[in-house]
Amino acid sequence: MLLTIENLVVYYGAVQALRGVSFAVDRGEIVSLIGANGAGKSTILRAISGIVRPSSGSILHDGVRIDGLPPHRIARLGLAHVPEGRGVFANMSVLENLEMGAYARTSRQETRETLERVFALFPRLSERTGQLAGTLSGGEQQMLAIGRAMMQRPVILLLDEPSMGLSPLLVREIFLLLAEINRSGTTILLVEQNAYMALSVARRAYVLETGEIRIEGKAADLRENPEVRAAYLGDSAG
Amino acid sequence: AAEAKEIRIGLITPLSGDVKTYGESVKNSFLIAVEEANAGGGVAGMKIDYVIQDDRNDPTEAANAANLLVNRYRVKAIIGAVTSKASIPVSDIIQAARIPTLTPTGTNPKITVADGKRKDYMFRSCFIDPFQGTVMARFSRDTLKKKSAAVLYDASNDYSKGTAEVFRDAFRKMGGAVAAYEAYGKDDVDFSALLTKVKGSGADVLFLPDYYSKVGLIARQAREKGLKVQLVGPDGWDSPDLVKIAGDAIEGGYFSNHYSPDDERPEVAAWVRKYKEKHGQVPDALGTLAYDGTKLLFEAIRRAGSDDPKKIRDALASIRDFHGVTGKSSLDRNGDSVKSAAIVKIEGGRQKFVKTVNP
Amino acid sequence: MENFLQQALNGLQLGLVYALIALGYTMVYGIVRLINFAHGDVFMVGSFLAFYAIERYRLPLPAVFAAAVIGCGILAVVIERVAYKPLRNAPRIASLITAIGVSLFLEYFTALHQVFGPNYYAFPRPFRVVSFHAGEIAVTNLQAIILAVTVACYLVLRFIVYRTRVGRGMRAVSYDVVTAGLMGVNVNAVISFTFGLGAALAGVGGVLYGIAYPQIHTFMGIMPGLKAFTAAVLGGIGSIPGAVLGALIMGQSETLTAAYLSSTYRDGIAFLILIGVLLWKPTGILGKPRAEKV
Amino acid sequence: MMLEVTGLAKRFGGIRALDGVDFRIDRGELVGIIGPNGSGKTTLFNVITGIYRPDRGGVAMEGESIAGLPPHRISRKGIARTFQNIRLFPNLTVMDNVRIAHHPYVRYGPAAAIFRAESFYREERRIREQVEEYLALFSLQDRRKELAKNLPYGDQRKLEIARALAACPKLLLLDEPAAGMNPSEVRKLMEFVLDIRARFSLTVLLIEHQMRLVMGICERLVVLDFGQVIARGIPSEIRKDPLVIEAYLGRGTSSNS
Amino acid sequence: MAILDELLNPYWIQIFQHACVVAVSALGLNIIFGFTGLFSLGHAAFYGVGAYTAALLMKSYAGAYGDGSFLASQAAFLGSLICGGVAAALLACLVGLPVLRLTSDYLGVATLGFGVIMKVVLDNADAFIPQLGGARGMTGIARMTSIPWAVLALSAAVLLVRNLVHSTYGRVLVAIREDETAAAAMGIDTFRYKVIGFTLGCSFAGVAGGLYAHLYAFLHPSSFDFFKSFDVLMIVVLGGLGSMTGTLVASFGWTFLLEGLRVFLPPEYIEFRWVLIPVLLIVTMLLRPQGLLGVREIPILQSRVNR
Ligand SMILES: Nc1ncnc2c1ncn2[C@@H]1O[C@H](COP(=O)(O)OP(=O)(O)OP(=O)(O)O)[C@@H](O)[C@H]1O
Ligand SMILES: Nc1ncnc2c1ncn2[C@@H]1O[C@H](COP(=O)(O)OP(=O)(O)OP(=O)(O)O)[C@@H](O)[C@H]1O
Ligand SMILES: [Mg+2]
Ligand SMILES: [Mg+2]
Repeated sequence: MLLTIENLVVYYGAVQALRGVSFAVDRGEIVSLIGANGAGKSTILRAISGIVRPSSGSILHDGVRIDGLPPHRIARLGLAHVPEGRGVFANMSVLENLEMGAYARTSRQETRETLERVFALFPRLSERTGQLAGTLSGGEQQMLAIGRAMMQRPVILLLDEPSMGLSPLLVREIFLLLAEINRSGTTILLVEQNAYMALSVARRAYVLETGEIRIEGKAADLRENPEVRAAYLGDSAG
Repeated sequence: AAEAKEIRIGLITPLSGDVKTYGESVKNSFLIAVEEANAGGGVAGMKIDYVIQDDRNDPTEAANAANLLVNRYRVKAIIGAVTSKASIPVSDIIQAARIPTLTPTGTNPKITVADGKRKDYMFRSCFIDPFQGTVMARFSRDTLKKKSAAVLYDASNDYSKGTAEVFRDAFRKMGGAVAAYEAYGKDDVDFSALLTKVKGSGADVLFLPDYYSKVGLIARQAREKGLKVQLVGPDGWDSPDLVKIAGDAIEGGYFSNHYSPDDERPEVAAWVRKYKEKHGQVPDALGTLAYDGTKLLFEAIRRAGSDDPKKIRDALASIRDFHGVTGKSSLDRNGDSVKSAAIVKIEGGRQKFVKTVNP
Repeated sequence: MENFLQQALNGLQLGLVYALIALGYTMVYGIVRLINFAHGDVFMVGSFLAFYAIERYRLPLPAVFAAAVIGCGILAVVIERVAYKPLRNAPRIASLITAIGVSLFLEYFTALHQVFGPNYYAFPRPFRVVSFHAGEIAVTNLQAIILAVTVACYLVLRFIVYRTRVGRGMRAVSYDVVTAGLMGVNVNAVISFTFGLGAALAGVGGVLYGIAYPQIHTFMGIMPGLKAFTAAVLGGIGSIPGAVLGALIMGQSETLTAAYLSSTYRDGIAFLILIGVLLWKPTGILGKPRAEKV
Repeated sequence: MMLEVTGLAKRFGGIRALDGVDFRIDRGELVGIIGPNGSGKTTLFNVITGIYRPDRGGVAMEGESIAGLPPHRISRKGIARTFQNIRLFPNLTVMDNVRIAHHPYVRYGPAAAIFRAESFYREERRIREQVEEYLALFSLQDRRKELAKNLPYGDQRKLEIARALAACPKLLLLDEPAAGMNPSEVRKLMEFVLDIRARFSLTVLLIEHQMRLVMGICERLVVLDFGQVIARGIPSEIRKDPLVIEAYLGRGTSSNS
Repeated sequence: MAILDELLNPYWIQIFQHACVVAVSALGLNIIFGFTGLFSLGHAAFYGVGAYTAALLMKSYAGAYGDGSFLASQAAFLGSLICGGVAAALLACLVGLPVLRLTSDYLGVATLGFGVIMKVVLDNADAFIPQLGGARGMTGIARMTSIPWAVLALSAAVLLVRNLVHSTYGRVLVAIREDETAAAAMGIDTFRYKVIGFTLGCSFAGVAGGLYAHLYAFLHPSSFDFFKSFDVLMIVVLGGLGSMTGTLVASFGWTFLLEGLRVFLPPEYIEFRWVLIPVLLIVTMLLRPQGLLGVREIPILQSRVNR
């Protein structure tokens, strides 16, 4: 297993956001986490990337414990996190944002190549290299955030609601893109509200409810699960 | 044996903040005077007990300190405060409480007389602003034969401002011209603009009424600007550090002082020796004034022969021709000291006594 | 006219010293959004370190600079760790208050006899100041040195911030601490480095200031600190050229006010200019407004 | 006629965020605005509500021009809105968030407040009852004392709408109300929007990317691209419009998203 | 008995009055900064304007009324306090109209600048009105402030803030602090209310200044410089922004701490007083970054209509 989470418990002050979550992601997989608002999905990603400290439990990357490490150390291990709300550097230009993605990388050659690939995937970004990221539209910012994460050339990509606020066209493009990124060897852990998409792109999925994993299984199976259909796919029949 | 009687007196002085250094020389000198008195069996048969309070050179804190001394420690007399802006609020409080108080160094006339009313429990053992200004104006005009004067002063410091005004008016009255009269702020360190102005004004004497730390800076910058005027000033110049800060830029300057450390009188030599022994340096003017002031108060207590504040006050008011380190002084109707000034020249990096001027 | 040029030259000298302090303010503010009121006092410590280096240990000038730079750098890093870092996630005003606390502490603590002492000390000149005359105008070697050192510091700083990796990290941290961490930026190291660098410049400023206005005491940092901070805001806080520009304007406004109006009004006029500029450009002359999309 | 926008233009530096937008909405309509990311939808709201001044063009509310007025004046003409990235008063209670929006309708002066005149108590009681009504509508009554920032995301969205309603608008602008909601939550939201429209006789203009919601409840759509209107009409037509498919919907099954 | 004796000592009574005065001024800053979110670093300037105005009026005209009877002089005092408040408010309005267009730290710097300018004006005030004394300070002020006055002023201030805060007007101020754009979109004329909040808070400072002048009977420009603005700011933040109880606790705590150290610090350590104070300040802030009381209030200061 590339990423193993065991019994993760996280508190925000007095609020318990995670109540002992365990799951694993294998190398090369796309795994989805779905769940209602406030279920704790983002918290899991934040704990993995070191932004919040779990109060108990462990996180293993390639068999090595990484919980407790500061975010920059985890990032340098090859985990890239596209946070909720995108987290673009508002007062840096688009190009500078992308360069920030390559902050921890040393090969210039490699960086240039990745940049070209990002521009090929998001032509809009290549048109706007000089614009301040804070003035981009919501969708443009999402592209930038994903592009920037790609600049990190991650082993594992942690994505928090990448489709939020995007046009239908872009949503599809982004999911196609995720599949492609995945094919080229990057493991993806995806948090998503758009359960249709999440379950169609992922191989396996976990359903989270109030800080606990309620259901897990193959994505295809979950799509047929009546409970999931009723609660997360808005299936009135279910 | 019967319990020795004690008299408790207070000291208000800045022991923190940016004039802490003055406050400490006052405290040191005060303690020497107290020690001497107690070693000599006390004053009028009473041991001196004391309480020291910090005023941080802040009027509110000074008032609180005075209140504390008067109401909580029930002192019978107070020395303080050091600066005028701290002494004025103190004077109001002790006047209301009828506790005789003597400021050794506060020069603002309003400390003893405000709005035409004499605060009859308040006294001072130093010159008031007008005196030194007049002395140095006359010296510049009559002895140095200068025709045109420039004055630089600190507008936020009443000692500086008051002395400057008096000098200006006196110098004019004596037929001199005042070619430049410029103010600066308390925290200024760059005087080049003012000095460039002075240079352009053609003045042949520059009056610098301020403490040595500022004067040193100004003198130094004046020299670097190529300014060649006679420098003169008041007692604020008195400190061994002046020459250290100003270097040879201050060479040849004259200032008025209460005394000169190389004055031949034995009191002076004894005082300087004693202070040096205890604190490793020559006492500055404020310290010496505080020593004299404290002794003056003790003299009054001795004459009163009691710890009754009213009697001490009356005794203070009647003191004439008190011999202190800083010379002979009397307290006038307003409780202010009337005393002679010494004119001192800086020569070869040392202070040299020139002459005495009487009021 | 000559008089005016001479005054302008005086103003330049003052402005350049302010610039060194202002750069530290602007960097720290730019990165952690903290008005580091203790910066002026770090500058004071720099002066005192130089004072001891010269007076007591008789070090040569480069070593004097080194002592001040290193001493201030370490002090600032310690201050950051103790008083600011624990409050990084607290409301911003909390660290402003600790900054005021640190400032008071440095002033009053160093005034103790066990530390620097309360006196006004004469700062020994490590070299003779000589003036050269061009017509009526006098230029000193000191002014030349101040100009050279300040320009050099400015260039080095620009290089670090815009051309190096740690500089990029600094800018990323300035925009979003959390995301910067996700990019692999060691946030704590970068913030410490920023404080250290800012303080190092203040150290240089402390030495030059001591040489130029050779009298030091433990409360000496307050006014230059305040003026430099004002200069940084005037130029657009967070902007490196802005800090220098603001400082130069500040130096000129003070000197020219003293020359042609009255020295008592120099602070007043300086702040009037500040308010005027802010009303015209609410984020300072070269300051960029933070982009906020509604 | 509720709202009429004519030739509206707004640039940011070199970017033409709005480039001659025209449309009108009649009383009681529910109109959707769609368009690719960055096509100017939010900017349109910002210009209508006075947060930005238009460079050119007019905005008329019930026949009266409001272009260039400050936001609070426009709000008082009966326009309320929500924000794409929620902007509640985070450290205020749920109750207070809603009460504030009612401020322009409060009928007691500062003196009455300071001296606690009878009118103060009367009015406060009235406001309170009204606010309770809004909260009940959104099932937020039990959370009335909680701080807004401590609410779950979905409740924050609801609270923002409640707050907008408390400003007693005639025209309600919703900027991506369903963002971050899962499909089943979106369904509930749709019913809800229809419900409040009827209950408060509102005219609603909404921006949304979730086609389910847009196609499900909007009576008319306006499609923006590069700051220009590229299509308008009823949903079933828009869905087939080649320009819209090209720029926005893409050529896939549209039922999924 | 001994304790009572100690507490009734005129010294502590004076400090108590001072604490009341500080609290009134701090409540004003709490309106400005705590409730409305306007970062003001110039509060002491308005305190000073109130102090000088009240003192000047009382000094110039009290002769006409003051010598008459006790009641007449008290009435004159009340009048001069109100004038002090009004003068500070007028100036605040004048300054606020341009300056309140600035936001956050820039506003702080501009108000700081105003404080510095005001200090320069006070230092040179004797040039226009000799009675103000300029840098030499103003003397000859009657000691009118007494326990009843101090307590009365503080109670009035507390009551006013409490009633205002728990009304629609108070909620508006807080909304502006929380999100100005959203508040404007809700139909609130944010600029107008910012000016009102600022002016109101400064008028508190003005009244407090008047009380201060007649408590200490001496005014000096250095009592109103920017350091004093920091003092009030520290009090408000220490107590907890937006908490009236906190402001009261911190005002009294701060004043009594400063003075208490005089009495309780061993004499050989007097010079450590001002070393200890910043240390205590830093430690308190580190332990309670949200202020001593956060946003909590004692019951009588809570809103009744809210429950
Ligand atoms: N900074 C915080 N402080 C306090 N509580 C928090 C904080 N962040 C999250 N929470 C709480 O923790 C719980 C889990 O939050 P989290 O953001 O992980 O949910 P989520 O599943 O990502 O929801 P969403 O779909 O809305 O993004 C929620 O109850 C939330 O209110
Ligand atoms: N304040 C601003 N400064 C500069 N450019 C801006 C600003 N606001 C918006 N823009 C630009 O204007 C264009 C339109 O932005 P807008 O936010 O209106 O798009 P949108 O249609 O709401 O997109 P989305 O659906 O992604 O929210 C974008 O290209 C954006 O970058
Ligand atoms: Mg989330
Ligand atoms: Mg938008």
